[in-house]
Amino acid sequence: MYGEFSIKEWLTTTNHKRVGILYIVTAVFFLIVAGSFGMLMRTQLATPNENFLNPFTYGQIVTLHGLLMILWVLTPLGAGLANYIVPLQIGAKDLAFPRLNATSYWTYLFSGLLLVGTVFLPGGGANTGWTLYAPLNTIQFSPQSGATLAALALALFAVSVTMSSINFITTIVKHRAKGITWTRLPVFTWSILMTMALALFAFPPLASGLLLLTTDRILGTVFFSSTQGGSILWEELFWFFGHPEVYIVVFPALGIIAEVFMTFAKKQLFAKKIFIIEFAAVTFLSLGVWMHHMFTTGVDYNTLQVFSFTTLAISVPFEGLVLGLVLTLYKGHIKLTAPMLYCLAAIFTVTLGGVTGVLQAFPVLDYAFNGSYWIVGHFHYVMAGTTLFALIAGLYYWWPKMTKRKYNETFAKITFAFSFIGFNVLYFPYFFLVDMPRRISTYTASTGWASLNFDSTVGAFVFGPAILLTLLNLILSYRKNDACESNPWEAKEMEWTGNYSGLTPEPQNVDITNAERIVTGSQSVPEKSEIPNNGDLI
Amino acid sequence: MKEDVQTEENKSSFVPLIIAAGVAVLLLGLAIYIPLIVAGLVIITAALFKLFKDGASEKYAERKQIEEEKYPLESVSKEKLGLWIFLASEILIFGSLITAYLYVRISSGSWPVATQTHNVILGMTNTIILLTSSLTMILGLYSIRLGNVKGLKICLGSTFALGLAFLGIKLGIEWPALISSGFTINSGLPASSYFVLTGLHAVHVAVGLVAVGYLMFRASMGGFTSSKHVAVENIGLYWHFVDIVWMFLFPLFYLI
Amino acid sequence: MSQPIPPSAIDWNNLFNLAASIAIIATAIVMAAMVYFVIKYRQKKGHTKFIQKIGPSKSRARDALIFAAISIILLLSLTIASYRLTPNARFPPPVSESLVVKVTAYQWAFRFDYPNGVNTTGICYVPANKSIIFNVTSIDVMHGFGLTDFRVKIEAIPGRYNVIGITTPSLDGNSELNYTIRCYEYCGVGHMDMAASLFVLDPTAFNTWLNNQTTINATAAGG
Amino acid sequence: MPGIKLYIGIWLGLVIATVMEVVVRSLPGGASLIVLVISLIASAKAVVIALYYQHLRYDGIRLSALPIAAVIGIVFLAVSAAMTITMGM
Repeated sequence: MYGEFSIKEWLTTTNHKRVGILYIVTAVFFLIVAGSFGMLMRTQLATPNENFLNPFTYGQIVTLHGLLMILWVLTPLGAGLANYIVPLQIGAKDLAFPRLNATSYWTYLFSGLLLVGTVFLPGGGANTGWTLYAPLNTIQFSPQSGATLAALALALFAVSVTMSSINFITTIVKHRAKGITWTRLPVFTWSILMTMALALFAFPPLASGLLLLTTDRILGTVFFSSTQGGSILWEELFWFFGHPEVYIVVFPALGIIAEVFMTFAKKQLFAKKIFIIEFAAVTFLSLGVWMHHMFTTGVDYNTLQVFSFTTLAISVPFEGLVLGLVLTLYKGHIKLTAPMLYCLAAIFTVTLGGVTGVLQAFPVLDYAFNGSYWIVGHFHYVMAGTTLFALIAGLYYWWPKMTKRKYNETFAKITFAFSFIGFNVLYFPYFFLVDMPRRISTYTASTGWASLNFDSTVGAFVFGPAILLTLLNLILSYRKNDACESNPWEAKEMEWTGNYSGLTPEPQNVDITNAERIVTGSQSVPEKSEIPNNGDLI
Repeated sequence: MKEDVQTEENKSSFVPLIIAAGVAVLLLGLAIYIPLIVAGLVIITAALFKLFKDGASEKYAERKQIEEEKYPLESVSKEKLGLWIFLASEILIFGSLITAYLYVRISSGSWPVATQTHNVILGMTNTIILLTSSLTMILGLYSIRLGNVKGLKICLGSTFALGLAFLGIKLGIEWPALISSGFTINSGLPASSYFVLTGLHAVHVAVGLVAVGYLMFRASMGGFTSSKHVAVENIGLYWHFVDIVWMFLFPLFYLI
Repeated sequence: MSQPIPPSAIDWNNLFNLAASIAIIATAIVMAAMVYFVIKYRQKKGHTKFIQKIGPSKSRARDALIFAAISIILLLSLTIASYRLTPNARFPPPVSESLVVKVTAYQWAFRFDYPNGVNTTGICYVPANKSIIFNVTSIDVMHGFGLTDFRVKIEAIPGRYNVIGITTPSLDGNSELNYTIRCYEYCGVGHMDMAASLFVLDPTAFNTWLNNQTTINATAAGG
Repeated sequence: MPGIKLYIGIWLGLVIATVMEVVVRSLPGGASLIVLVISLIASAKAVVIALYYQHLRYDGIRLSALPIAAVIGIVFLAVSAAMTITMGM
């Protein structure tokens, strides 16, 4: 149904639907790579004094697992769905700058390949954890050229994301079809707008930090090897990016959950305007909380207290978002399909991940949590739970739109059950491992961590295969040659009204009256266009 | 099914793939094997050449007008908006680098006196050169708005020459003098921060020169008219931004 | 062997239990509501219409504000509760009343320097019932100096001295108490082995040990 | 759009401001005062270039929100970074 498969078309494409699918396929590839790294780590930690991986290999795998999962899997998977869906939701023909979009994709792909390639270099890749803390990341303590390449790959990824954010913000601001006013903008598009706005602010400081790091490593500057710059300078630049990045990953997930809830509860989002306001509040506040990652660095306590307050402040609108989603179900007509189940699971994990995060917002409590498996549990609940579940829900939900195929519902529900149970068996024990340091490659039996770690590994061996089967379900449905109807969910959002699936171009004179869900604002007055429309950036 | 493919055929291009591959080769060269840098630069140049050719022939120009919602940026073209978003990210890049510079400078306690390390006269000359290039750039836009293509060509030519002069003074006179006096990039934080910040700025000037070169090429093909000159305006915005960055780097390194 | 829980850990546990109970109750309410909605409002035949909204918008704004107000009150009260703990961790008793130990972290061990010049590696002896101030630094990469039994942790950063204080518990009949110090910041391939033992001794035993060490050091220096 | 005279006038002003920066540097006076004056002049130059050469003045306040937001972000970063500096250790 994609016509005759032609490699040239896929290599040269600038069409948002094709680029979106390329993004999704690539992100799934990196998900499998990073997921297998995770399985290796769990295998190594299953029993005390294990020698399955040596400490250096383990350190590299920890680093790659973190970097790949956060940056090369979760962020682009959301961007891939956005690529396909956002132009349809706003009635645009394509993104504002199609060739820039293709460039984003290819730089993303090559940056990921460079990063994964570092393990094959003599001397190996970065062995620093995904935070690449200075001065462990300097040439003195990581002399291998793989660490330089990893930093450069990360910088290339930052460039790719910046290009995407330029593209998406411009598209959403300038290419909304007649009638898609701001009040009617679909929630998923709102979430992508916020995501991209955050990315615009978060990634440049990371790129600057990486520039300093690479000049340190290649040209011999001394920003991170001297004590005047050093650890704290890196942490400032890194976490100014690092904390908004968490929200960059979570926002598309919230948008997907909102869309799925609205479709399968057959109900408008609870208090959409308040929801959007809370969204904007989280976006703004998330740029001012990063120093809660630095509670134990010994910086001035009053400064930390300020960031403790902002962190607590951000939890209020965020909690509002979750409540808004839950209240959307109230008095709806709920149909428990697989995407719905994944979204409900995501609400569970985001609540648990959120409240554990609030506990960490108190510096005093954080003294015990910092650097321990509690933290690992917390952010896996937010990322591996909420974001991955919601993105899978998004894939399932938009699969008929993207491929004209419907996955097997029963199979999907079974794999959901296994992945949810496996997930909790995998990550819940981490909340009891408050004294186990992160990123240790092995531990002794006398520590008493063995049984919880073994449970966790059992969970990993349920969770990992369940996610693979979840993806297999989609691939199997794609191979089966029976087309489903173009709007099997009877969804009311813009992207479903065109009745065009797959790669078929959408109609241009979008009729928004069919999209019941977005009709909440007042009708706008038509205006004549005066904007010269010259195609690409230059 | 076949018609899907045809409608998008006119937009498809190998350029994005080739640029990304070229950058990847360049980065491999930086990290592992220096000669690959040259290969990367060759690939990128080839791709850019194709991009400029397409741009000059307006292969991808879109003419169809679709009615769209405009609030809140009614009078701003999407190209200009995209460029301003890009400039915002550039502000954040240079801003965080300046933050890093101030950080290491303040936490160092002692710092060499600026006027003893750097040549203020050369720095001031360079500042005035950049300011003048900004003037010629805006006069170019002014000319083409009135339909004066010859004026545009003269202005672009002067901008290009002034940009080259800036780089010539910086890389040809200042840096060799600094390096021969022992102020090398690996000689400590003052030199590290000076060379990284002004070096990145010089890279931006060089990119600007390539872009101005493209404008000159396109202007010589008669690619701009009084109603069609988005590229002149956008590249001008970028050029002035590079100018603004220097307005801060000059006092930070040469005066304070 | 039952070791007494250090006072700072008891305070921490109380705060944690309070905060965690609130967190668990909040999670339980949200989850209960969600499950209840899913069961109660499941789709039945004839449910085909898309519901635009339920009730006037004003009441929804009011609900949102009420939820926000409740959570702000809860969070503020927890913050105030957390202040009570703050001094233990960050503002230890004055140096004059405390034993100051300089901790130097390096790949991959901790070295402890006592005020009288004695130093040990991998083992730290401290007297019972006393305030101890650790002055933590590193000489190579970042490390974490974590005493989870006391619920305190501070990073060891090259070029900086970070201060963390604990109060040792009384021995309660034990001859000595043994706690583990671990590195909580990834510091290279030896990270998992980077630990030290903290021995809490009877004050007289501690002084005897310290004086013995001085003699040994002096002999070593003299010979 | 402004005329050619305004552009040249602004250029003259910017050049004079640049010379003034260099002159202020050699004046007697407190170091912090000099730093303050020079940074004020530099910021003023930047604002003038943005307003006239980048014609933000004619594109409206809404577009200016972008660079202003970026500058605010950097101020956030710079202020918090300043708070983590411990001198003389």
